[in-house]
Amino acid sequence: MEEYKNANMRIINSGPLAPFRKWASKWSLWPCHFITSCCGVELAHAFAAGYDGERLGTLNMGISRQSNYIIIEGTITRKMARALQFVWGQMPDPKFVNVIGACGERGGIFWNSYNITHPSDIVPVDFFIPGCPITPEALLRGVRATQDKIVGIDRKTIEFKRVELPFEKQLEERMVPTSPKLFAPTPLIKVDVKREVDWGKELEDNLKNKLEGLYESITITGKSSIAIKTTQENLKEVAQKLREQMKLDHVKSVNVIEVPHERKFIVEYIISSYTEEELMPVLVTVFVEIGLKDPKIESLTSIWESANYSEREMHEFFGVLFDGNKGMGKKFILAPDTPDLPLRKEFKIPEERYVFEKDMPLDELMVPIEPPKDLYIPISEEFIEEAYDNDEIVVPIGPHHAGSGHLRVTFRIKGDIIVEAIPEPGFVHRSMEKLAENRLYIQNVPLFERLAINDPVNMNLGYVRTLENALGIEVPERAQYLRTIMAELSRIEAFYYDSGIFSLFFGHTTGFMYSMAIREMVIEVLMGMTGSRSGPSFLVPGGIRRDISDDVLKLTDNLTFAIHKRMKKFEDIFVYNPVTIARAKGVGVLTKADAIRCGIVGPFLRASGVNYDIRKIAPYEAYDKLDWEVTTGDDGDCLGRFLGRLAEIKESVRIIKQAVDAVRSIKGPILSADILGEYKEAASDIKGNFFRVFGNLVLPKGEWTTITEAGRGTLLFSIISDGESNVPYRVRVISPCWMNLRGFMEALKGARYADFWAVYGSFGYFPPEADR
Amino acid sequence: MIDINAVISMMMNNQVDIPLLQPLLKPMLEMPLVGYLIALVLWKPFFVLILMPGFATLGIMLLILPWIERKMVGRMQWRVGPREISPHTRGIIQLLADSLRFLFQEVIIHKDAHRSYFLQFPFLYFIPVLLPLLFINAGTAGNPLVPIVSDYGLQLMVALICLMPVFILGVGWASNNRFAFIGTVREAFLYFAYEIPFIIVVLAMIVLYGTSNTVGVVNAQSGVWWGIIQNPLAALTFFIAMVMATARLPFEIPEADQEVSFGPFVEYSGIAFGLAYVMGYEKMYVLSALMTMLFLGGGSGPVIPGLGELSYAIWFVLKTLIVLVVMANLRGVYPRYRLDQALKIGWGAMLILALVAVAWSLVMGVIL
Amino acid sequence: MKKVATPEYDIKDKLKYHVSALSTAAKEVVMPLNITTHYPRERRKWPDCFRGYILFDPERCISCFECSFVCPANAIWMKEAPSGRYYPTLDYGKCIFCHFCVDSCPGGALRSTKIHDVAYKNMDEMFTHTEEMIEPPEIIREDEGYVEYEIDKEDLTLKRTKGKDKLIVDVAPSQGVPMVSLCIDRGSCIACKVCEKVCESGAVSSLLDEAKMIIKMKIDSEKCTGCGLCVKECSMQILRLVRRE
Amino acid sequence: MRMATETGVAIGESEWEVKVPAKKLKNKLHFENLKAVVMDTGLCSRCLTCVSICPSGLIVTAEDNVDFPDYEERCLDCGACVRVCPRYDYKPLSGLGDYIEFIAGQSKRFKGQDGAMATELIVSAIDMGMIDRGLFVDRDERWMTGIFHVQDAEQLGVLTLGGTKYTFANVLPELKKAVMFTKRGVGVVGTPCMVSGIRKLQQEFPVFRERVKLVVGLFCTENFHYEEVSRYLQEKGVDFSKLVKTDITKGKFIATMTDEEVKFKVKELEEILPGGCNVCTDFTAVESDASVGSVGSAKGFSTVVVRAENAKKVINYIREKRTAEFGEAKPEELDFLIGHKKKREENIKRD
Repeated sequence: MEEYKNANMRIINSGPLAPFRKWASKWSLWPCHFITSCCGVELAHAFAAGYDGERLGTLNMGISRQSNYIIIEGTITRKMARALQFVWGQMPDPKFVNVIGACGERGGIFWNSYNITHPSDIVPVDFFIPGCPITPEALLRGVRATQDKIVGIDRKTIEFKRVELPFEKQLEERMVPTSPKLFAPTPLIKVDVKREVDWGKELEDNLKNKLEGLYESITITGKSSIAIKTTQENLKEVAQKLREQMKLDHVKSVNVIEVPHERKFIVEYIISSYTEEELMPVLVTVFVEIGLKDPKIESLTSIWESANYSEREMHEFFGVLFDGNKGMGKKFILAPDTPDLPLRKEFKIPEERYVFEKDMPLDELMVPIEPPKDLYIPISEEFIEEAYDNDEIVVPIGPHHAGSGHLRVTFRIKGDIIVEAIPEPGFVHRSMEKLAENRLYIQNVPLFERLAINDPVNMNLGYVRTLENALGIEVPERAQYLRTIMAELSRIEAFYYDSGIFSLFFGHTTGFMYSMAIREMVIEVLMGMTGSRSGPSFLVPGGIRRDISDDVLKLTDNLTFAIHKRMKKFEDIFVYNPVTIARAKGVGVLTKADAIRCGIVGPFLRASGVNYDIRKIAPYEAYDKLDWEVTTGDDGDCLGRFLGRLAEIKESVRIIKQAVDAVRSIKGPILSADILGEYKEAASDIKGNFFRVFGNLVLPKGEWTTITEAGRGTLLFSIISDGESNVPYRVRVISPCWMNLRGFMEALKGARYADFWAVYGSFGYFPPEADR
Repeated sequence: MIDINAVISMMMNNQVDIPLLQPLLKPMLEMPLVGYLIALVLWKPFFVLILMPGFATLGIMLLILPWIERKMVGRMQWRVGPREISPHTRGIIQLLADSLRFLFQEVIIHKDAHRSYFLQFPFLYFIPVLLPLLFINAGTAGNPLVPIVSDYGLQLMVALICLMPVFILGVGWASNNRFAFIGTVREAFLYFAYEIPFIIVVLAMIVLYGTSNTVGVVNAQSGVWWGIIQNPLAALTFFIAMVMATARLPFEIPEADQEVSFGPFVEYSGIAFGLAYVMGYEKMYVLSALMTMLFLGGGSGPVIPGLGELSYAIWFVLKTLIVLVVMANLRGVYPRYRLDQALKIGWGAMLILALVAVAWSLVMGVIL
Repeated sequence: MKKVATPEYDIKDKLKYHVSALSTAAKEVVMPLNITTHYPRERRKWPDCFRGYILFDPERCISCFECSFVCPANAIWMKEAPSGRYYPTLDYGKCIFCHFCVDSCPGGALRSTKIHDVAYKNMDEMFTHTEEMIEPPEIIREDEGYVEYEIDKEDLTLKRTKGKDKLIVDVAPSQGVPMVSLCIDRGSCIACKVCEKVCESGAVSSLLDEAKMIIKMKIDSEKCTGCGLCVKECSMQILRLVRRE
Repeated sequence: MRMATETGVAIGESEWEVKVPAKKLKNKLHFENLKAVVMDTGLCSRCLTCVSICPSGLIVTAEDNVDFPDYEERCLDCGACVRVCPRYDYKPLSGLGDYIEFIAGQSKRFKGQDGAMATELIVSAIDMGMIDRGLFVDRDERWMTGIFHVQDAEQLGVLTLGGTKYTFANVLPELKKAVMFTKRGVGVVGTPCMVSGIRKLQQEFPVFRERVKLVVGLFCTENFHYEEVSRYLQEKGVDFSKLVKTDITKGKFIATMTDEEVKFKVKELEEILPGGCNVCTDFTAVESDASVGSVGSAKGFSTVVVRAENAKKVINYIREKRTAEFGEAKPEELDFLIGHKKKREENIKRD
């Protein structure tokens, strides 16, 4: 690696024209932005109106041949590592590499994931920029450092002053404490723990009649959640009945729980309904227990298409064979060289270390990872053969492509029409579910925030609410309102990121810049509240970390007025631009039936005409106290999806305005006393007691499932706790984008090649969120 | 054998006269060789073709225009564009740095490419770009500034311009890459979509002016009766056709970088890409020059005292620049049409407009 | 419930919207709503609560390991100082700036700065020893001024000020609830002295009385910092943290 | 563990005294005492009481022998191991012991070796809320033993829980964990040596007194090291993958496999008999709350010797819930084995 770097510098310094070479290279670093993960969001800001990296002559290119500079944004998964090798190899010399974000350095929060690699093992990295995610200023600092390096200025960007530590009385040689994590021995795992709630009697009876003799037990496991235990043989029939007679028309989550000491898998489908008004908030869990040896179960894809990809995922993670699903036995999310069945309990990931021994070599700080050697061809030969026989061409898009983030879609195109689109997610699969099983409950708060760093608060809220439901904690009113404000701000952020990408996909850079400028305003406010641009791990079980001052609330209030001016301009120049309308209208139509069948969620579902918004049907935080409306549409095409979200954002602004007005008059604690226990002083600011309050959370026994309306739709967290360990036994995350992927592919059928980007943008597909 | 004096006198009789420089030039012209040189430089055809608005101006344009574009689009987008390289001159030398960097960078020719063509086409491309300038008339009614006076000037120019896409097709074919192919095919489709209205419009103007001699064309737009006023429809169609022909947004379909990542040029790197990158701008320049000549009255404008005929050339370049800037700034306003939509526009609206323009010209021709 | 319909454009609307788009663009060219921060020459002024690089104050540290335990990225490893006590080291190659550690620190030994724009040449530099975390570090400052985003009811405006923005904010160090460790079941004590060995403040002491063959265990509640390590480590789980009266 | 998050903890004391056991060999570590007195003299029954209590957690079982690698520097010398070792000053127990009730029982819920009464007792105790978890010995397909914390009758669906395993299991170390995790109490099934180990723990430490609520002993002739017995059985032609259950009846060792049965005299096993068992005279787990075994009752039934009140409660609970049916058991049938084990007293070398 070192010699590569030197080689580049040698090229720069060679020949009589060296001064020109240096000058030219310095001022014309064109990054082939290697969007891999969260940090891509901040990169967008660094090159958008807020900071405008183009001032420094760095023009974002996105095509490897013409660029001479890679900015690697965060996690490089085992799949992505191959793309990285490709892209770096295709760039003409001399070329330079920066890594931004902790994930790309020593792994960051994903340091012990089974699916990441270290870019420094793959390409010669010139500069590492810390942060998670980094700030745009830090990114530009990296650019400056590279420029300095090119012209031969060698200076450290940060100089630490060493101060000798005070000598005190010598304590004699002592023991070091052990890990704070507690794993209960042979825990008892039950997904249907009965709970006494005054709900669901008639539903229970109804189910009992409908499923006469097909179920083993039907248990009410909490408010609006009910569990049906059945057998392998009856599963399909049960599903059939539920689908036809109960109108439970989509699968929210497919989950497998391995209980090695009981030699069994628990396979559960969490299903719900989009058509039955009163069943909408209900989560029905259908589960079976199957043996550990060659586990096999009948796939329910034929009944619920929405289960398709999740089944494939579970098959890949646990080796459970879903008989009848086409994707069995194929790689879907994982790379060929990631360990098999990674979510099995016997597969262990590196443990935390808390003590830095004397004169320990520094490379022990990093988990050694073998970078992938082989280069990996996704498309099967016969697939190509077949395509050519039918006089179609095969076009793979991504993972590194100016127009697709880190998703690979393989098209079969006849003329200009897409015949078939085969998705290949998993380029940002950072194995969150596995990591969560090995961390304290509170440590998972920042982890799950990294699902979608451009919609951080909602991700945060989803997880925290799950913990609160499990612990039965009531959040103080002031905190509720503040959380609502933040969640809506984050919703706006999410939308404007997506619309920026949407307009960029249409080659409309102005729309992108305007969106990012509006995000910049929102971020300013969020930063005032939380202290972090886009990684505020600010929500904690029971409330928020600290109270928010009135002048920040004033700022928020101003924002709700000021934002409209720039939104208007954005609409004038992009949204209602005739070309945009022409490109997006009537393209990628998802009919209501299709939308439900594919189980898509959130604004995209509403755009297809389903009135389903969790904030209304199962209100949380302060949403039921505020006056707002759900927005739906009937067209279900790209434009409908986009305008629907736009209208939703205007509602969000309304919500924020009301919430700010309300919260000013509400004084009081922002952390609930139930969770604080005896640390009552922390009621308005957790500072100083964080670990003592949250460090040893233990959830009650059973499964805890909560759905939240995130920026892009339903976010489902399902935590299985054994009631004794202070780490979750299993966490299942179903992110909106993951659920939307199926519908996304459905919408592509019959569209034109160029429409892929319209559909992509209209779904706001954010791969890190989908791949988890 | 050629009589050198005859040649010199021929030149001397056809000089660009710049009153300001006369006192300076007089003595120089007396001198031997230097005199010949000056004579050559100031010889109208040579001056127009090589200096202004010819190759030299084109070269400067290629360096300045992208900068102007980036700065103006930057302003449009609430940011600043290139700056830090020379803060006080607002980073005007940014393009110099870029082109130098391209020059010094490795040129990769991947093993599947058709090596010779892959390298030749970007260079060959200059021929159809530069030849049309032979017939450009930068002068005004009465005193033309034109290298070659030909009765078929316009036809020749159009013919040469219509040659350009062939080279782009060649480029795409040579680089033998999936995206290059797609981009090339798109280019080919567009080609027919815009060429026909384009030619018809030029035809309309020929009908209107009653001549296809570039001198005659400019003469026909004396005073304020510019072509754009005589036949606005034609002007509009011509402009749209121009935007399509140079693949600018909203018609940046062949080299849509999100969709086909620079289409034909996807495999080009280093100076080869540098050339491919300026292709578009060269074409823009030539077409804008043509538009200036056809619709904006060539170099007509108030004589700048002291510059004499040179001022016409300056007006001409200024008008061209305005057209260029307007074209460039469309990038900030419009997204990209889909291919089929662009074709629809080309074969539908534009063709109709063009035909209407012809009719209009006929009517005008009858009236006048 | 609000229905959103996608607009139907006829030729008239098309023209209208073409014009509006063009005019908007033209307006922006003439008088742009520029919001750019010219970074190397000027910085954005972050709020004081901004979570950046972390400083450490050994005087206030009680070596409770809580920062290390709570760190989601396991970036904080405790290192033994010459005095025999354990102090945190921070690896910016892992740190995600969630500042759980800062919020956890019961003694307020960790505090935040607004430093965040740093680029390292190699990863070894990213590991920060305890000695380096005490004094605020020097970073390259090319800025002559700073920009503040001011959002009023109309619009976002940029307020530019000459001079360098102060990156080291002085906030009052936090103080956790004072706790003390006590034994709640003397009978089950096996006098393994783990509590003594793990105690960072030397509050736990044991004294062997040869004659009576007994060990006197003692927790000096004056010295006890309530770090809770003994409570955590006691193999019989007979110690508890309770509020200091 | 549950640090200060749990509220209302009793305010404890900051000064207390702990008595340390006297050392037989002075100026030696306590563990060295233990080693000299118990392990080296072959008294160690591998009940692992020392392992369970050692605060350093470094006493391990290497090849089924209790060992403490580099104890010279690692040992904390607290003497806990000495305090709890049942064989440190060994008073061999024998006979039937005193009991309240002597009955035969057969569980209706569980299928075990015989009556599966040990399982029934623990599970009923869980059902009646006396305890919230019971420790069972589990085995993998290679008959390696592991400990299973049963918290719910459903978990007994794991078939490998029932049935006798004639190899040692680390019950007591797990008992420590269980005691730390439990909220109501722990029930445990163990061999006589383990039972006396537990009793020792209970008399030394209140924690165990409070939290170990039910101790079910098993009739035990002897127990084997896994390594040796597996080697031996494989020589005898026993295929572990097909092994269903092992049993000793009428002085015969019977290994039942899916297809065949291997029988041989127990006497032959004497050669691999561990030293600890060689000096063990307790057949009926005299100190337990209730002892369970096959001997002394009809086929399909298991003998239950109820010795303590809490066990009696459980039996009554079972009676009223009718989860098991009871029959007659004959104490005299035990006499042979009791006598057989009593003979081992002379193996104890007194010094």
